[in-house]
Amino acid sequence: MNLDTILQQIFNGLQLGSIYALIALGYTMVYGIIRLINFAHGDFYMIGAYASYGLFSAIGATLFFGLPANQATIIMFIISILGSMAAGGAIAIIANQFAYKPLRNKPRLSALITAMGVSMFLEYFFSALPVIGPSYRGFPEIIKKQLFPIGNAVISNYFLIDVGVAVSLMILLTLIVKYTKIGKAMRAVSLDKDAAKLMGINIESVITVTFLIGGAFAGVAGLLAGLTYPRIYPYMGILPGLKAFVAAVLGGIGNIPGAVLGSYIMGIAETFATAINSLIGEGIAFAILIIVLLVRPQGLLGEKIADKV
Amino acid sequence: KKQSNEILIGGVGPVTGEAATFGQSMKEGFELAIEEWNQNGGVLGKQIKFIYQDDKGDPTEAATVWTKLITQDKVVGIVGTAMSKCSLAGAPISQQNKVPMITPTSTNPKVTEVGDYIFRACFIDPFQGTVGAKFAYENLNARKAGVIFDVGNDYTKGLAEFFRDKFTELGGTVVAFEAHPTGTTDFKAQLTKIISNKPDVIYIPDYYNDAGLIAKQARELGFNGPLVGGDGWDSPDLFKIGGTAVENGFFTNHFSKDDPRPIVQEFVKKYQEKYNKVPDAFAALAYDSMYILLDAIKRAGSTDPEKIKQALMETNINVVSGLITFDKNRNPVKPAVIIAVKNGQQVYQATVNP
Amino acid sequence: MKIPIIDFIYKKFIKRRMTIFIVGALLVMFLIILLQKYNILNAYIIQIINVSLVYVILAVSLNLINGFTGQFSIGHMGFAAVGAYVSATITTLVLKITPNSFSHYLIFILSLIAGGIVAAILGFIIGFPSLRLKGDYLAIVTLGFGEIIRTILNNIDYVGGPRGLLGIPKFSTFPIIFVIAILTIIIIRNIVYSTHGRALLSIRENEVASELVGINTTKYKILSFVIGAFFAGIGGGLLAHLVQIAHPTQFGFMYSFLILIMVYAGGMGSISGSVIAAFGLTFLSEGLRVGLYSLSNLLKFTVGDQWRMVIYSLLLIFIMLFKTEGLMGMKEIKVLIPEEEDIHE
Amino acid sequence: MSSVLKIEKMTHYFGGLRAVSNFNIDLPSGALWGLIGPNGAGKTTIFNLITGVHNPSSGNIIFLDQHIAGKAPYQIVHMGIARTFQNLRIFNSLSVLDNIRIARHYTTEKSRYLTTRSIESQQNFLHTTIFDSIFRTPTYNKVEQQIKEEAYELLKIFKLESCMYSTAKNLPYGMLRKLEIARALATHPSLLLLDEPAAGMNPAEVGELMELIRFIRDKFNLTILLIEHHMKVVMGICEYIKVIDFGETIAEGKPNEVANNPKVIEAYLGKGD
Amino acid sequence: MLTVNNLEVSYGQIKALKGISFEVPDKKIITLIGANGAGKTTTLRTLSGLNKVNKGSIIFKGEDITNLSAHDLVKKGIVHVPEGRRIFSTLTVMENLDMAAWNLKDKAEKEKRYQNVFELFPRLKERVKQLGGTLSGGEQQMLAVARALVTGGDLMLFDEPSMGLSPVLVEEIFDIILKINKQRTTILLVEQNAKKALEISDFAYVLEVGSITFSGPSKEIAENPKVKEAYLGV
Ligand SMILES: Nc1ncnc2c1ncn2[C@@H]1O[C@H](COP(=O)(O)OP(=O)(O)OP(=O)(O)O)[C@@H](O)[C@H]1O
Ligand SMILES: Nc1ncnc2c1ncn2[C@@H]1O[C@H](COP(=O)(O)OP(=O)(O)OP(=O)(O)O)[C@@H](O)[C@H]1O
Ligand SMILES: [Mg+2]
Ligand SMILES: [Mg+2]
Repeated sequence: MNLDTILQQIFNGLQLGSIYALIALGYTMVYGIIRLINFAHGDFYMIGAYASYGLFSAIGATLFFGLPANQATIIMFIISILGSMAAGGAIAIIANQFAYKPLRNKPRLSALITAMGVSMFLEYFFSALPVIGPSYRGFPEIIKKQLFPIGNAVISNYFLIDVGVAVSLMILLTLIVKYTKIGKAMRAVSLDKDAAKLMGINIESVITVTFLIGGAFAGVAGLLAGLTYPRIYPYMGILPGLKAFVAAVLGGIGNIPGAVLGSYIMGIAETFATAINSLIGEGIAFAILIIVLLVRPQGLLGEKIADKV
Repeated sequence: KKQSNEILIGGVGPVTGEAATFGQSMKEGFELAIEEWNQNGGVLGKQIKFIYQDDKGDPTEAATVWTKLITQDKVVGIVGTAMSKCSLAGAPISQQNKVPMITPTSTNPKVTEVGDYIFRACFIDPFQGTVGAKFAYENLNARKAGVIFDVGNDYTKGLAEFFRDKFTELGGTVVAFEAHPTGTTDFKAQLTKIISNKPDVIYIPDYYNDAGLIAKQARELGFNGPLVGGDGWDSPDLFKIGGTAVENGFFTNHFSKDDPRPIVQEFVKKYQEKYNKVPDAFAALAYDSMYILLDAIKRAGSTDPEKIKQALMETNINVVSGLITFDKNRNPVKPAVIIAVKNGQQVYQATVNP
Repeated sequence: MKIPIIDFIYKKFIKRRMTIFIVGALLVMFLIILLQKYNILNAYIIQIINVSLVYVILAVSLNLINGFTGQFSIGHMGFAAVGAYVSATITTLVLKITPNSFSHYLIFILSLIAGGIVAAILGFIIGFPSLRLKGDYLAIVTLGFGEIIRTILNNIDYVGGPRGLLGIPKFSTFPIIFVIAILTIIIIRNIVYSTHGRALLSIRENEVASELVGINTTKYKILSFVIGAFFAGIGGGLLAHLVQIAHPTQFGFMYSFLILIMVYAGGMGSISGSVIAAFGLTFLSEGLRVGLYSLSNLLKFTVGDQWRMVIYSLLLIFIMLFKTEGLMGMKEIKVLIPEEEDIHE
Repeated sequence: MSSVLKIEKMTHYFGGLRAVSNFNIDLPSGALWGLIGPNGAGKTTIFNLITGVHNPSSGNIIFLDQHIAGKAPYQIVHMGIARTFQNLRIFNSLSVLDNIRIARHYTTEKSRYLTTRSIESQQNFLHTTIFDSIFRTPTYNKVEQQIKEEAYELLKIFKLESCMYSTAKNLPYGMLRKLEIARALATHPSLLLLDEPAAGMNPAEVGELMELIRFIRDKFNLTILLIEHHMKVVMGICEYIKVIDFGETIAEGKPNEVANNPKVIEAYLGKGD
Repeated sequence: MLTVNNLEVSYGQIKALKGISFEVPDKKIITLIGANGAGKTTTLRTLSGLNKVNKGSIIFKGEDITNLSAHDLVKKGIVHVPEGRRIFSTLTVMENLDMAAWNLKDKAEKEKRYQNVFELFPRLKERVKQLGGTLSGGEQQMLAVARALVTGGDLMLFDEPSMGLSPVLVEEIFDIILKINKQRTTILLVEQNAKKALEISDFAYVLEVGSITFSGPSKEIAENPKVKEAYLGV
């Protein structure tokens, strides 16, 4: 590999990592607060993608007919972001309300199985639903794609959007969790639910907010993935969901910067492993993860939860 | 009892799971064919009843479904299924119970080798890969080719390997032979590597969904040369996903929608009327399979499996993908066409005889 | 009046729950064979039973790791893949035997065991991370391991790569699968209800305390992976010789998850729960197929097969909402619990 | 009297925090000593170091003439040290009987870490392998019977035999404390470490507990080291007391000496009664 | 202030409270003593809404509050210092207090309460930036009490505040409880250290396996021979 290729591969990895990061953040937040591996999280991402697809197909060009093209594009893009976030957040809240909340004080793994059920349901339901169906759909170019050469490597404006949105949402989330009241409450609830209740915190609303944020992030990831890899279908969430879960664990599950770091490492590891030997690239990527975890069993940024004797 | 005025045909396809879109197209092709036959009085004077079952793209499930159709529903013949691995799980059951089967799209040569009750309507891997290589070398004058394929899918891997072998044999070089895992959306790592080797052509024997994305990302990374693919490309969704990136693309296929033959025009028209979309390769091959099976039953004059099998061997029928006869391995003998992608349209380019 | 020897036999054998279990199982087996012979159960039902029994083996062996030892392995199908490929390589590629003589069946059984042993060796290797990693971190490693196995299989042309290993002879018949499933249940039950099994349970309950009452937790965690993997390997071998193809996608994480669902929906730490869930979920999935078809005939309107999995997943959610600890919880049906001996004081 | 446990210059750090510093003890056989000190003084940490949960940063731990620092916890148990925990660690969803039986387990396996004392107790047991379990061999049956009978004996001493088939988590707290001690004894220890056995007990129960501790020491021929905040217990049954603060020994001696030591009063006891 | 009628609570099959009734009068210290597993913690958890009531009722300031959720009860003025401190270990001391002030909208009031708490516990003031989990046992107990004071309420429930504390700290904690009571807060105290609890309280109830067996002014209870034998260990 020469330098240009390496540079290109780094860009490729960062772009992929950004999508993983947005999904992984939701995984990690939900896990942090209720210790649930929400396997349906990848499907919230799928729903985000369909929601923005639907929005664009419905209002697309017509609404902003009067406006100049670039302004209309920006408005449409913002609407799509909001729409995908709303859809992802809404489905997350619904899943929480009906499938996870009743199991709150039950063994942790029952909720895990329900999450798998929810995941299957969303996929199969969308695939069976006549208006959506199992077919692949091409995703519209909401924003016109532009390419910028950097040396012999190229990046697109989509690269900038993906990385930009992921990084800014991550910073926003970190600020929320660190400094706002609801953020501190999230941490408190994740540490000790009963104690949080005794402070007068309505823990169910805090959990709902967590699902909302997590779902919204997955939703916007769906939109970005749709733009970047313009093909959507009901099962599109399975693999990125799984990879994001792996990334979240790699970074130290429950840890927000960890999820982001884990995602970028996943993205780059995957890209380079594939570039080195595409036949067994995925295997190499997983092997790297296993080795990393063996060296740092609590994940990269995870705190060691010493079982204090 | 109820079978007295009905003939039961079983169909299998992936209706759920990652391959569900293929199962959906196949279903539409099957049902259109049955509708036409039933409107013309069915077969052997009876109406045709069709049971279409889901195999999820999973061999275990396929084996169960095959057993169900044969022992529970007692179908007289089976059309299906999409994936070779699933057809291979079903074929032994068909063979053992002597229920003829025709797979529309399973390209693995081994499928029909299971026994004399197993037929197929599509090309086998070696044929398309070889034709693609010849076309790239001779018609496109390519000397350096890059290949990208799905490591977890036998169809695309098969085509890729036969392409590589033929292309090298003709005197070209395959500068990069890159795989991608099933289900990914980001192919830039592989494409970056391929393009850095400056190929004249990239062979992408993937299904339209991946092919569209790969084309897009290849163009993005600065590749402007021709792209070549197989019949997996044949779908209107290729353009929806790939957009302008698939321009200057060519693929081997069973038929061309430009083909003036009435059956082709009729099929495309009826399909569009009924489903409000352009048929893809899966739909066309499913439609053909059903025609071949029903035609054999008609010629056999009975539902006796032995006779249907015999009739199938003697098939000589004009269907969407051409005039079909079977060779001794029960593979169809039919020409391939090369389709070019121009201005968002599929354009007939050439015919290659086997 | 009591005759000592008869009393002894009565107490040690006839009154035993295990005797009841084995006799019961044999009766069920012969009944099914009989019903099959007279075509009351058609090949379809037998096929579903066979598949369920394979899942029984996989779920019970995963339960040993997850339910009884309290580890969190989510890549169980990786072990099954190894078993499937090893045994099928022996029967199909190396020896090219067909099910037409007793000795071939014997070789088949040996090939299954070989597959189990290779899987167990991998279980031994995977057991090591479990010493350092807990819970979800361990889960990732087992998942990754399963995917690595799949990647490797995709790249070995000798066993077919992505085409799969084809033309496997159909050695897995109902009686063979049934007997192996019953043996698996008995062996795992005998391990769990023994002093060694209690060592496994104590790791689940409290690893630190377990170590501090003298249990070599390292050894027992690895042992649990080794035994679990062995039986998964056997299950995989049976599956390959039932479906007559071994394909890398058959052992992907989705299938590992299905086994996981069976373990938890049945109840973790309950062998009978795993058995019930393996049968229940398999029959549910096929039952819905038949049900939807009848419904379509009734309504004169096709309810496509795609709705089957929608209903299936909804039912799964409802099971977990209403039976939150799985169908059996930690309970066991009585015939599987050894009776407690009296204490001579 | 010979020494059972001898610790020399043991120091332990958690990151930068020195939890134990230069700790020494020489515990004679058959003794019943106390270890007291303010919260966070490092008492539990000392137990963790002795039992191999943590490895001391420096220093020697000698148990019955063998160096044990660096050995795994289970190996140390096999050598003959047992303990209880400050926060109960019961095998909650198992029966009371199983809790005890698990602690008996190692005696049925071949262990390389035996000392003279534990060899003796192990000789009473047959070895059993996993294959014995699978095939339910006569050895298996004998071993199970043996384990069960011994467990029953022990439960009787603690008056727990009536609930031996109940699930442990359904037992009241006081009984769980006793169960934990019984479980520790099931490992045939020669040294028993008790970490706040009276925590959460009311004075009446505490009195009972004191009796019990004395009784088991004599019955099982034990050496006992005990951590406790209940002054009544410490003053009532300990023959000798070590007081630590910030990981360092600040005083030691007979109960009344310690109780009147001004340093101890200031750091720990307070001026009250 | 608080009246409990015939309260029944169970965990699955196990009945932890079998119909207990008692009263907590305004501005007094009431203590609840009993053996391990008698149901003391369960009583407090039920009063603060962490456990569900099967039967019976709880009346607080004349209002039926049975089965209200915990966060609503906090608003009504019931605060609970739970067994085992339960501080937020990776939040700082200040953040722990901020959580306790969750429902306080009034900035000035919040400031006032923080000041009051720091006066009572100067050691906490020195440690506002320290993580809760790194505090010593005694400091954690102080933080737990401080949190309850910031949350503020008319009735404070204490569950074994002296558990696991060294004798000096035990003295300190009881002093603080008395101080809080003087600041016009009613207190319901659960203690294993029955002697101390009876010393500082006005009225006492004895709980045995889910039922109340004795009750009376603390002085009398302390003299009761049965109580003496069972709980004071004389
Ligand atoms: N695993 C650990 N990691 C980091 N620090 C620890 C760990 N275990 C204990 N500590 C710290 O070491 C010091 C001593 O703790 P230890 O538990 O030994 O106290 P203790 O004397 O038993 O107190 P108490 O009477 O409250 O139980 C404390 O500051 C504690 O926070
Ligand atoms: N979460 C729970 N699940 C099941 N049973 C419980 C639970 N919590 C308490 N119990 C049972 O309820 C009864 C009362 O327990 P509770 O904790 O109220 O006692 P307590 O008087 O506070 O005892 P202690 O002095 O030990 O704190 C006990 O028998 C206990 O085992
Ligand atoms: Mg301690
Ligand atoms: Mg309590």
